[in-house]
Amino acid sequence: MEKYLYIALFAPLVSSLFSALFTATPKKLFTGIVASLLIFTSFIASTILLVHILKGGEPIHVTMMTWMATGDLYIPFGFVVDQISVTMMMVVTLVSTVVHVYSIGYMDHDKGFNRFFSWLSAFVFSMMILVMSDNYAGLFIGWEGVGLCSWGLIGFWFHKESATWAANEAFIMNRIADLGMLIGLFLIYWNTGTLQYDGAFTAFHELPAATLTWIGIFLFIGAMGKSAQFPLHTWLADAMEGPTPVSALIHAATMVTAGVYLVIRSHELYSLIPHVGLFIASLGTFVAIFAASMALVNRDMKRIIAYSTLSQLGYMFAAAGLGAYWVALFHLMAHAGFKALLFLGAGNVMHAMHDELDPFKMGGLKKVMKWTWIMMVIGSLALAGVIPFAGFFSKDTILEAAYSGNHMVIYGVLLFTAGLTAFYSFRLVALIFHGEERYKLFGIHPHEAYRFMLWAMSPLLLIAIGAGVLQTPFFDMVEEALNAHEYHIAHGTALIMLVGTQMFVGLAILYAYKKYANSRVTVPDGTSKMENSFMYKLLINQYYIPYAYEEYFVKPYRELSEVFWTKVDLKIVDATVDGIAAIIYGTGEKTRKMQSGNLSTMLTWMVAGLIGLLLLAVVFGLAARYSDEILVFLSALGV
Amino acid sequence: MLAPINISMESLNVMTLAPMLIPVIGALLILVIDVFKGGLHKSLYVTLSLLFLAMDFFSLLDASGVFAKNGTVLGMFDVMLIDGLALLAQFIIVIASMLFIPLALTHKRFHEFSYPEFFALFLFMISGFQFMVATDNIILVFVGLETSSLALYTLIAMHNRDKSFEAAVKYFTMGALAAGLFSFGAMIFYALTGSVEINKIALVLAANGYADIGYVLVGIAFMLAAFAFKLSLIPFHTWAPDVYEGSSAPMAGYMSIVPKIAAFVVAMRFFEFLVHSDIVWLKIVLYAFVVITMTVSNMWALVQTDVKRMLAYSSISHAGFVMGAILIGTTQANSALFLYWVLFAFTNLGAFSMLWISRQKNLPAYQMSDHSYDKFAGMIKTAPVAALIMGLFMLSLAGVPPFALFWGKLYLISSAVTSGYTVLAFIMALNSAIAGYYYLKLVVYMFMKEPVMGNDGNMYGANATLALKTIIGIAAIGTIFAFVAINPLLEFITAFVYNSGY
Amino acid sequence: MLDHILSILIFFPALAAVFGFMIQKESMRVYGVAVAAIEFALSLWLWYAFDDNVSGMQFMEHLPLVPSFGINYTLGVDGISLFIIILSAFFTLLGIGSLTDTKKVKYMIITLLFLQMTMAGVFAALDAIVFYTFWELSLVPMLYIIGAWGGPLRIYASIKFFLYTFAGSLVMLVGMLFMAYFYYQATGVWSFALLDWYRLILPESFQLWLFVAFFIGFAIKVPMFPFHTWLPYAHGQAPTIGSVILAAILLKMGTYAFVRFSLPLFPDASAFFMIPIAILAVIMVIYTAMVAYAQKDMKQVVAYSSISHMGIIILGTFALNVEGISGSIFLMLGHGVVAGALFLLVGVIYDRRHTKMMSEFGGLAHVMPRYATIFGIMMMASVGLPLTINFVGEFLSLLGFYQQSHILTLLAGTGIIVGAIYMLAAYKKAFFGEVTNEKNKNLPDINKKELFGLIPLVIVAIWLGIYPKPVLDPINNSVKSIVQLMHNKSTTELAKKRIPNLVKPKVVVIDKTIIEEVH
Amino acid sequence: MEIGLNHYLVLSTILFAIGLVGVMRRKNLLLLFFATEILLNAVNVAFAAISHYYGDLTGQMFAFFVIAIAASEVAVGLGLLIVWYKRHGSIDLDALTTMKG
Repeated sequence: MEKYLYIALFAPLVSSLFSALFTATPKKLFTGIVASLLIFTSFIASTILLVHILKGGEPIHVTMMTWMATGDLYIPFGFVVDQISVTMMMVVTLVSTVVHVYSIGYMDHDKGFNRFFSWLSAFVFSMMILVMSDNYAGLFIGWEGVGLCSWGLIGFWFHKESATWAANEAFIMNRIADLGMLIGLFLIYWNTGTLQYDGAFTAFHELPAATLTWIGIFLFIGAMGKSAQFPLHTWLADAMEGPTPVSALIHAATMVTAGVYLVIRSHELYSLIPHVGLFIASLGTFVAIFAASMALVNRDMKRIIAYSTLSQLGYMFAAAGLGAYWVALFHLMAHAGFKALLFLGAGNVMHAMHDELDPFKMGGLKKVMKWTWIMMVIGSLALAGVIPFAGFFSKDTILEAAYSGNHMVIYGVLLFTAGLTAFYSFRLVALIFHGEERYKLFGIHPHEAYRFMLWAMSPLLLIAIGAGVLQTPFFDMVEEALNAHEYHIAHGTALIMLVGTQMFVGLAILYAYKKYANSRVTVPDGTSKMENSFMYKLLINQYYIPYAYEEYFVKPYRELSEVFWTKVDLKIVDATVDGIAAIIYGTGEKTRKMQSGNLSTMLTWMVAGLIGLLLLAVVFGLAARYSDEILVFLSALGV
Repeated sequence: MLAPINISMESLNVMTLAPMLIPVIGALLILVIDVFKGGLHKSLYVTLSLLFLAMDFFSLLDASGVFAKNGTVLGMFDVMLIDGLALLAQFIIVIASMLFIPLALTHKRFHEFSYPEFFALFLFMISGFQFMVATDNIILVFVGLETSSLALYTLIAMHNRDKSFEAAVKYFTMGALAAGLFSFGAMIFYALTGSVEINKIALVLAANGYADIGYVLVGIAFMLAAFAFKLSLIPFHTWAPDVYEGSSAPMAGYMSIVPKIAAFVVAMRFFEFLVHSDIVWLKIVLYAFVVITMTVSNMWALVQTDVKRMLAYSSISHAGFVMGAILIGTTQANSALFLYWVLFAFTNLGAFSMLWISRQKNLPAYQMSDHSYDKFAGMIKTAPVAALIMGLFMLSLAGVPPFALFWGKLYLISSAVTSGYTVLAFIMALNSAIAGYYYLKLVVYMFMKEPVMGNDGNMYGANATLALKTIIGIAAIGTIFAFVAINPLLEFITAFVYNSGY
Repeated sequence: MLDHILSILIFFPALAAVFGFMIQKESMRVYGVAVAAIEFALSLWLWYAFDDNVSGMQFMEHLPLVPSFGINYTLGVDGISLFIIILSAFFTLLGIGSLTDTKKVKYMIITLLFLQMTMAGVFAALDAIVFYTFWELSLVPMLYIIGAWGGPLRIYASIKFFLYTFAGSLVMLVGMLFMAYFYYQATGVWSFALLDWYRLILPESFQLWLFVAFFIGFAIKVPMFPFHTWLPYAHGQAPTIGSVILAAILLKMGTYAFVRFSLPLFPDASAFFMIPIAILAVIMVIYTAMVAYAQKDMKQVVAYSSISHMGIIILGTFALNVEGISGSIFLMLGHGVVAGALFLLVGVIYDRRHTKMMSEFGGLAHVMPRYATIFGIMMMASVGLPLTINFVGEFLSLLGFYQQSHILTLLAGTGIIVGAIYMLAAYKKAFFGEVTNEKNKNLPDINKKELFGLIPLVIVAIWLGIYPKPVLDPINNSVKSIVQLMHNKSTTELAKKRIPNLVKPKVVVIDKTIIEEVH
Repeated sequence: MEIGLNHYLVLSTILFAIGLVGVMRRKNLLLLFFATEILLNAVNVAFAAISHYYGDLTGQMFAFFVIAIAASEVAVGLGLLIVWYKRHGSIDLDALTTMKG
């Protein structure tokens, strides 16, 4: 089995390196094909491993080699395939296979075709390290690795100022969180003596609650950055500057869920500190509604989906925070499927619309892009949690978990958010595919995507439709590993909840259709009453948070840097050094006139020196002679 | 009828006088030769001088053999005193002189060297220095001092330029004042103790417990002023830069070494017992002299535009630095003084010789003075070997290891550290850093600037002859490979200093 | 030959440099590369022959120099110095090999070979005076390189570099003399031998003063805030090769000296000064990173980033535990490789455009993709991405210091953020966007000679990031013995507390006090 | 009034002081040399007196040497002075300032 582990892990690396060979050359179709095949290989290997685990096989644990070892610290490159990681591996490899194949079509005309596949496969490799590592340091490698690839892929079109800016923003924001994670690692090491999961988890039970709390908080700070939780969320929306497949793979399905994975992976820690868990759940809930609210009014197709991702991540954290780790993981899995589907669908639309992102400028695309429409609708249904699509099962269980844990506020907010989700999802669908063909005003001739791209999306479609059936086998698989248990709510209550939720969601969908799927929708020009309302402005400006960051962090930092350089470094620190030198030199320059060259002066200096010495001698001589008297005198003075 | 005086030759211990007599004889011989046949070439006189200096050297070797076996030797009615200090100082004097005299064999003609009197005076001067260091008797010190000084004034003046005369007059006048101060100081000590021999003065003073401390201090003040003049301690230094500038480069180099070591030895004899008798005043005054001299002269050296004048100030600074050894007064410090001076002799003579071989008869328009910094600009391009060697001497003077002077500094600072002069040690160290700037300035000019227009580099060797090159080669080798010689030198010096009771 | 391999390593390049004067100008480059290659091969041989399991000194050489004053020519390497020696030979080879056409190339190569002598000497010396000799001597070739081949302010920069470090090291020399004197007082014998000094236990009050004296010398060399201002000038004015060697090796002398001298000689003082020095280090990390962000000149960015990284090294060193010190030594290597490569990279563009102003560039990734790739890799190594060489060092350094102070580590850890900010900003300015400047439209991509210098560095940067074990193991062994020595020597409670005892039976001790501090 | 040692010493000191003032104030080179002679002769007076006081000949010997040295100093000094006069036609001190700084 180890063989498959290594194949699953290293096939993406090989793929990346292979594609990297051709980065400097023009587009080579075969790089895309080879890369896709290798990622597919990885997927197959993961599947074999999954089967092994499903059959009840022992988790596979290998230690490849030592990475760092000094003092008491020992960090190997160790990998583990257990129920949790194999789930993640499946998600990662499946979505990436789809995205790779899809990208062959999507990146068809791009100059950086080969480079794209190199980065993309490198990302998969990093992600595999992240999920497969058997220790926190290895996880951190993957953690930073996906950050790097995310940077490279967001800034893939590096000629665009906005793209590179967003890439840097994403990297730096993540770094802020990574510091928290790093501190968490240090705390773990100095308190448990190891960074291996199993060793650390065992030791956690011995640790005082305060320490555990700190560890939990710092690790979660790391998770907040990667999963774009408030207040580190701004980068995710900006990250939509990257190519759409990237958004699908990285900023929807895999990388952003790494934070959730971290919490799930550390469930032994978080289950010991429920108060931190509650905080996580609360923050997650807050982010769920916070992001959903921003999605309501946004006019950028990809950003809307990005906010919905953010919102769904909030759901996951809510679940994980409440101890429903398996639910979180399941939602993660389902979400990966339908959200990637949505993104790729959006990619099709963008392709068709020549990179137009404003759904108000589209409309009526249903006719030209039938398949895309179907997929987007199913994806949206799944997202909205309509029975029997994937989202229903996962999201509903989250609600159940909140309800059964008596966290009524969380439950209520999440429920409300589900309605918002349904609304904005179908607002998008309605704007894009229904109503007038507003795109004609802009002279665009849309066309359906390549057939193979649509085929490539089909596995995701399947997940979006049928992931629900996986719930029970999944539960069985992770039951032991995640300490999972079903949530039992009285049958009647459950039924009321189910129906109520569905009704609520259904109403939201209908409202969205009513409002946006008609011919009166026009391209907003900033004059309508709604656009000038306070709430709209607040939401469209993302609560002014990016603005605040720019004003209160970025600008002061830049100005302070400037001050440090021009004022402190040059004017104080360096000037002090030069000043000392200048004083020495200046003294020489000023006093050199002493050497006037006039013999009389020179002789006078000599005599003056002599007289000075004599004076000193007299003073000292007298002092020595009358030392007793002086002492008496001084003591009389009280010295 | 006076009783016949019976003195056995053995009790005279003529051996003690031999090293001084040899140069005197040589000088007389040169004069006699000139009487019989004038107009002989300078090479003859150079060789003769070298020969006599070599004989002088061997007689010193002989004397040091005796010293190593029997300890301190007195001779000539106990006037002559051959101890370790005397021998070490004479070694330095003679070796430095031997390195100096071939520098007369320049390519260009400088007329002082065509006079045999120059060489005669030179030899007289050497014997004067030797008398100074090899006696305990203040009268003889005074005589030696004046003999050498008067000869030196004349030698400077013989360079026969306006500036040399000016320098000679200045030096002479101030020297006369210093002589007055010295004799007055000697008079006070004679009045206090009835003796003119340093060890007796010390004994008498110690016996009456420094009863007249006030007068002693006045006496010391006069003596100190006289020595400070000779050692060019601030504010008695004013002659030094002018005289160095006015005299020829090798003469300046010579002056920075030989008269000073002689003065140092006398100062050591004179002040050591005072320092050790806990005269706080002296310690404070010496401390002030040391610190002020090395710091202030460093500052002045920074602002010079002429290399020779810069080296003059740097020599003042070095003298101040070494004066620290007298202040500290331990065996290690006194040994460090000699070690430092030996190494300084090589390096400084080398540096001045480098100036000497680049000496022009007529100054081109872009040059303000004989050895302005501009002259050396871009030297690495036009005369790389010369530039490297000059740079080497500069680095050595700055105290960059492993070149010669570093070891001197190391040992001297160490002696300060060992005897508790912590602050002094740091001041010494920091002064070395300040000094680094002006030595570096020359290196910068040589290595990092472009040559001035019209400078084709020929002048750097304009004055070079085989003899000059040899001397520079010896100095350079001595400077680079000093680290090999440090151990034997140190053992030798320490043994001599220790056995002389210092 | 192995008995004298260190001497050969030191003096072979010097001798070759002297012979180099005889060689005709056009052939000099080949000669230089050959000599440097032999030197590098020798250093690799040294590694090959090095016994990883020995924690003490190996290949010791001993020759009395001034025995009456206790100065001996004593050499030896352990895990700490071994790799820096190899790195110096490596960089000399790369530097000469990738040397661009410059005036007086012959003198440049001779100077570089002399420099290699001094570098090998510093790291191999086990006698304080020999160490000091090479330490000072290394200033001279660098002075010449900056002063003769540098930019418009080169003379100011070179003199500042020389005098500043010279002044600092003279203070250090006084400290050394004190140390020797204390040894003399204790044993009656003069000795400057480091291994002798290691055996000397000084009272705390002496340690404090001596520590300060040594500190001034080392801190200026490192350079630590606020003694750092010579470095931007030196880097800004130096030619590429000068900056490369300066950043890669010469700065490491300071940090190496901390490990070699300050820690084992003054364990109590090290523990005492740990927090103040760590504060300085944190200031270095954050403050210089911010200053780097404000720079307009690409090379100045790298120069200030060096200072920032040196802060982490200092922090690791003063963690006083095995993890931190090993990490700081590894980071010395890592930073050497990365900073050296970055300076080489800046040199590449400078050769093409004769400017280093970032505003002149933009969109270089379009015209010079290979260059952009290598720059990108090195930039990522510089910001400490895992699986690159810098991460290992930074991680261990910070990890080590975390045991001593949480809050300071947290602050120093912001280095990974601010480091990313200035690096990414600089990269964005220079490489991303459209090519706006007409002059940049036809720049040739990186050429073979430049690749010769850069590819090995890329390989090393990644290889040691993935598999640091062959280097980390010997370092670890030697560091362990130093930490144990420090623990045994320490006399104060504070030092005993801060310096771990490695001999105690290995059990996971949960230190309650750590948790208290977190609150 | 009996003339004692102290009187001689005071005389000597006064003479010496006069010499010092002369050294500082004189601008004529020749007169400057006279001032230095006064210095030395002031010392001679004291040496002779002390020598007599102690009944020891050393002091007088010293005085003789001082006289001899003073004589040779004058010889050298006048030599220099004559050359200078020949070259510049003046023996004013203030003209001797080509080197300074």
